[in-house]
Amino acid sequence: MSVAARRGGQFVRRLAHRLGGSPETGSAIWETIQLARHQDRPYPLDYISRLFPDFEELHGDRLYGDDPAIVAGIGRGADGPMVVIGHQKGRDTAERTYRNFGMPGPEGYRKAMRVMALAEKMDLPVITLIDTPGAFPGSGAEERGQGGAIARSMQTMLRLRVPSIAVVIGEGSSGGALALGVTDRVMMLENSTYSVISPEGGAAILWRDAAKAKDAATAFQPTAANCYRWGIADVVVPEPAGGAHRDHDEAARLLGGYISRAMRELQALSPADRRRQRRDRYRRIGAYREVAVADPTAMASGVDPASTANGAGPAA
Amino acid sequence: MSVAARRGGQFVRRLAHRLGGSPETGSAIWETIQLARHQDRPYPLDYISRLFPDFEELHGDRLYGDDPAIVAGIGRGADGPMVVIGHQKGRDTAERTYRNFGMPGPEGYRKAMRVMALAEKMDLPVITLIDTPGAFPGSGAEERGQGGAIARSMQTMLRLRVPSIAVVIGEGSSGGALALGVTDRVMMLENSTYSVISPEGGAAILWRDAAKAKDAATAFQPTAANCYRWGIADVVVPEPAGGAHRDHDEAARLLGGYISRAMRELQALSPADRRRQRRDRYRRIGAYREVAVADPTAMASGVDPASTANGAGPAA
Amino acid sequence: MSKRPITVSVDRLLRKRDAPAPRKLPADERSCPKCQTHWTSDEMRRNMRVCASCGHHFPAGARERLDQLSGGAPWVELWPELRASDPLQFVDLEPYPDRVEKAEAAGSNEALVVAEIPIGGHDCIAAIMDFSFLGGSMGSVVGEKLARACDRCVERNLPLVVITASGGARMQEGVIALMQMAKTVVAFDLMYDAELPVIVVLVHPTTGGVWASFASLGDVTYAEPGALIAFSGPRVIEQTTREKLPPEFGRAETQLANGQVDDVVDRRELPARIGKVLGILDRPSGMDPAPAVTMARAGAERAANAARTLPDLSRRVVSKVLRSDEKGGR
Amino acid sequence: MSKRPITVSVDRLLRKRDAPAPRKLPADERSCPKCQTHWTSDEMRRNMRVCASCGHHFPAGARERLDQLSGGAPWVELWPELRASDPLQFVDLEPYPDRVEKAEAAGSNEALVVAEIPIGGHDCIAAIMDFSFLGGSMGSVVGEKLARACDRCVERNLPLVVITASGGARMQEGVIALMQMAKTVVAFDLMYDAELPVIVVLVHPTTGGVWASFASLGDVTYAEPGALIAFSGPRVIEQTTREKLPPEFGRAETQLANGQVDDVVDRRELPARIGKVLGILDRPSGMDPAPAVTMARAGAERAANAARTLPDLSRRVVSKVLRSDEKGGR
Ligand SMILES: [Zn+2]
Ligand SMILES: [Zn+2]
Repeated sequence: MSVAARRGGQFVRRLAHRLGGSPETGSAIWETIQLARHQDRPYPLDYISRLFPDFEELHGDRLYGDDPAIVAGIGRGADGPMVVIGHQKGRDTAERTYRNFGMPGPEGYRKAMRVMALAEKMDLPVITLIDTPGAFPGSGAEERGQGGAIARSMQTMLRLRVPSIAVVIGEGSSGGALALGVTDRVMMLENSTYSVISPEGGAAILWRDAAKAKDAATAFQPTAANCYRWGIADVVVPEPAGGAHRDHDEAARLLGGYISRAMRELQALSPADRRRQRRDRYRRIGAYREVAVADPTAMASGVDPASTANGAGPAA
Repeated sequence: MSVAARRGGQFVRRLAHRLGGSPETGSAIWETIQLARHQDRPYPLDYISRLFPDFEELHGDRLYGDDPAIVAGIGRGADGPMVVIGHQKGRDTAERTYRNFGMPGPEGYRKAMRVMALAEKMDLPVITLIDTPGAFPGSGAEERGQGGAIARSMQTMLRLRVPSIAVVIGEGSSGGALALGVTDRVMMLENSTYSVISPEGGAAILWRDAAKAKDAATAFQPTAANCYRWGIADVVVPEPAGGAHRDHDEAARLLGGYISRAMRELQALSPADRRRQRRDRYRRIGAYREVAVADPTAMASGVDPASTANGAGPAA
Repeated sequence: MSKRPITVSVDRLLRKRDAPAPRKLPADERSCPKCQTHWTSDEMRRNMRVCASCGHHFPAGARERLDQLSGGAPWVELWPELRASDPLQFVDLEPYPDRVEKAEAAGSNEALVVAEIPIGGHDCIAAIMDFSFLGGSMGSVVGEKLARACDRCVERNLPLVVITASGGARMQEGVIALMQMAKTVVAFDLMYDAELPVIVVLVHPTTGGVWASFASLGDVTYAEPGALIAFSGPRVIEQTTREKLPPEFGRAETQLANGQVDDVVDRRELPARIGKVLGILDRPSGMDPAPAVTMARAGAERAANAARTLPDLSRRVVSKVLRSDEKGGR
Repeated sequence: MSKRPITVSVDRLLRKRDAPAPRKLPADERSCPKCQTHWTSDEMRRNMRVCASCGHHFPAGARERLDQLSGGAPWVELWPELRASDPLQFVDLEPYPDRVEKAEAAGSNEALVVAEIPIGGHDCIAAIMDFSFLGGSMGSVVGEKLARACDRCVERNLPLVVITASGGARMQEGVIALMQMAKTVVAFDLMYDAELPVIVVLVHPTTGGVWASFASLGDVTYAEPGALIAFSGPRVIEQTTREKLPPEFGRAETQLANGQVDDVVDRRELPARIGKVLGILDRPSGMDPAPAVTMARAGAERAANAARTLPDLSRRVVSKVLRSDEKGGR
């Protein structure tokens, strides 16, 4: 049995364990969050340098500025030329400050859109690597349309003719993460997380106490296994034993394999089919009840029984 | 003979006079420039209020701000719903200041592009009304990409699937004017001007003396008749006797008729045909010589005789 | 998705109980926080919950807004049977189902009400958010209702009018709520293909994931005076960056200057303004639909089918939350 | 367009006269304006006209740049036969034809030189502006050459590399020069349809109508250190707004911070960087062209034909300016 196969086998067992039976414990979830945020964990530029021997980073949104919290560029690897975009956090204090801890402003998302337009022109697949505590909360970012930038980034991704893959490589929190996540395939690294908000943010709002982050994490259950179960992630990508931070080369190699395979599947589809499936993928996500609504008055007046009429009828 | 026909006849004679024989004199050109800039001359909102009983002005580029030097919106007139965009100068001092004398910044062009995207979605024709001394020369405008905004506005117009008509209603100076001028049809009002730069700007650069504006105007020959002769304008639109400022209603009525007619012609074409013709229209503009270049060495080595080789060959 | 044999909906029952709720709540009778003028609930209602003295805009419920928009003409609510479920079995300071129950008890069935309605003589679909329902937060029901609203627009060739009021994604539905952002963008994309207009009105407050998804993507975008419009709220920004924000931060008037909205429109003028825009963009009927439109129709149908074939996920949830309904004695 | 029976081109004659011009002009030998180091013209040439002490970038001619880009490999100039004409019979402080004549006498044939050239082992079309020819101003010849360059790229499936240096539109050609802005955008649009890369390098200075047209529309955009990149130059801005601009206004480094360029690249690294990008974007040959590509090919052909069928305008001009040539004794 090869090392790779053995590792693969271990991964399948790990994933099955996480998927099976009882939900993950709060401690297990909290541990995953620590791994997802580990400062030695590979960041986009770590994967890029390994998967794309030739890579040219591109800068600027052509509108206002360049946002170092997002890296974007063109690279050529095993699967040919691609556009790669990712949240870059920074490893030491100086770089973290420079990169604003991976929290983009509108310029970051607009740079991403600008480079997606290049992908569209040149018919290059788009890979996004997601790793952010969220979009930056700052007054300048708001003045320059943070909300619209995120919305339009999703819209741009949704309309791409080229194949696209998003990989959550660390923490994927809030709309700031999803802005780069509307793709044909969504992958999550084994120890990555995807959540509506960071545990600290959720704790501050729901528990009114940021220190309750662990409680929030337990409640959000943002692990890859759960996201896979919910249909948010299509694929869980194994990490080297102990986590991606232990072996960047191996982490990149594993991810590269998953990207190659998915890319081959996607390239077999027409642009129109990809777009259709992409739409359907997101259209489908949701959990709701349907309760029966009886409305004799409405029915009597010939209105769809699944509807209620306003003040005009005697029922109001 | 109806009044309109008589007026039409007068106009044809005026135009023929201007087109025929010797070039217009400097004084005649200078007079036209004064008319084009007359403070009582109708501005876009004057035409809009007359041609589009229902008009809703839209604001903002969704990126950074709203530029009052450009008005843009959706209107419904005799030819159905349309998108209208124009440079708005302002009539009194307060409005002139507010509208920055019709000199847009990048936000103005980006608002125009945003509204063109709406036209594209809703399949609405685009009308632009050009009247500007040029794009605003300011450091903020430069920081936010004035050049790119103008370039991309042209690119956006060039790619439109919907029909488009540009009308130079006053002074059309420099790239700031052309940014709204890349359309299926270009019309110029009888007393409007279209020029590479304002006479004052040209005088300052070429004569090194802004007071030489009249000399510059004489040299640039920016009148509608000349632009028509050069193929820059497809149509010259007559103005009421004495100029459009004498009778806004009549000026709007005349322009409306020309727009309706052109729109019917354009709507008979497919989007692909319109785009093709639009491209060809601009591809064709230019005046150059071709001199014969004999290069016996190059010919001997089998190179295209219309080419010259660099240092590699003995000819260098 | 299976329908449970419950014959009377929660909000119907509630309406009977507190009739004529939600038209008249005790909270309606109050003095203006800006100018202290006192208004009776009837005066408030007649002035569309705008202070007649100073123009302050009070919150308004979704159904009341529908009455305002239609000018009293009848409208028909669509899909009131869609209700929140609890996919994460989420508990913060209290369980999510309890929060939902309380919110439903206050008279709304969800944070978004969709209706077929005439505005200024133009038939359209309106999707109106209700901040009073869990802070107008966007969970699966909001996403699904908005998606169906767009499907319906495409099927019937109708424009969409959206009024937003939201604190953002509904955290109690976790990452599933986050994904509703993408789902609403998909929904608006069908409107794009179908060449149908989308008018968005941002009311106080429109923040978080709603502002960062469909609320930003209207063809024409208005805001009510004083509405806070932001991705991150002022408190979060002040805590993170230690900036001191001015009171006008993120307000409708500021966002107009920022180029983010087309105009700030007084609520009392909204029906007329929306009607005017619908009139301008109205298409001659009987026109051949463009190929994109045909595509969008197929897309809407397929999308609706796709949603119906989904999830053991929602099934699981259906049973779970209905149990809590039963517990509540309904 | 008719070719006149002139058998030797102006620049050929000039090259013979001052051989090996334009390689070695007396002006090349000079001291660095930034650090005062003195360089011989040979040192300058070997260091690509970059000061080896302080990195100051001196101006470089178009043909020298082609040699730099190709690393000395042969390149073939295209359409040197296109020359400026005088459609407006323009006279400012001196007649336009006299200005052109002087500029031609200094060794260039126009403000844009187009060549087929290998860069880093990748065949491409290069379009290089020459500021020394009437301030690199864009007239009809620049527009036409750039349009033909794009046509050629589409015909041969080649990428385009553009180096810009320009004061803007050539005023002496009036509104016809202005229209070259649109013409170059059309040209780049064919490259878009053909899915062919466009790399733009902005060198000092790139201003006015060039920055406001094709120079802003590269897929990848570099700038040389210290290059001024602006629509309006600092002097015009200071005069109009009475602002006092800092020395870094509009400089490459500032424009990188402004998000307007992808990187500031030292001239000595340009050939390698361009070669790298061309390598990344190189497509496997033998691929079926996408429908857009086929369309672009047809477009390029049609556009070229359209241009050839034009203008009594240019005919008029041809005779006019050739007369001035004859007057000059050539
Ligand atoms: Zn009040
Ligand atoms: Zn030096």
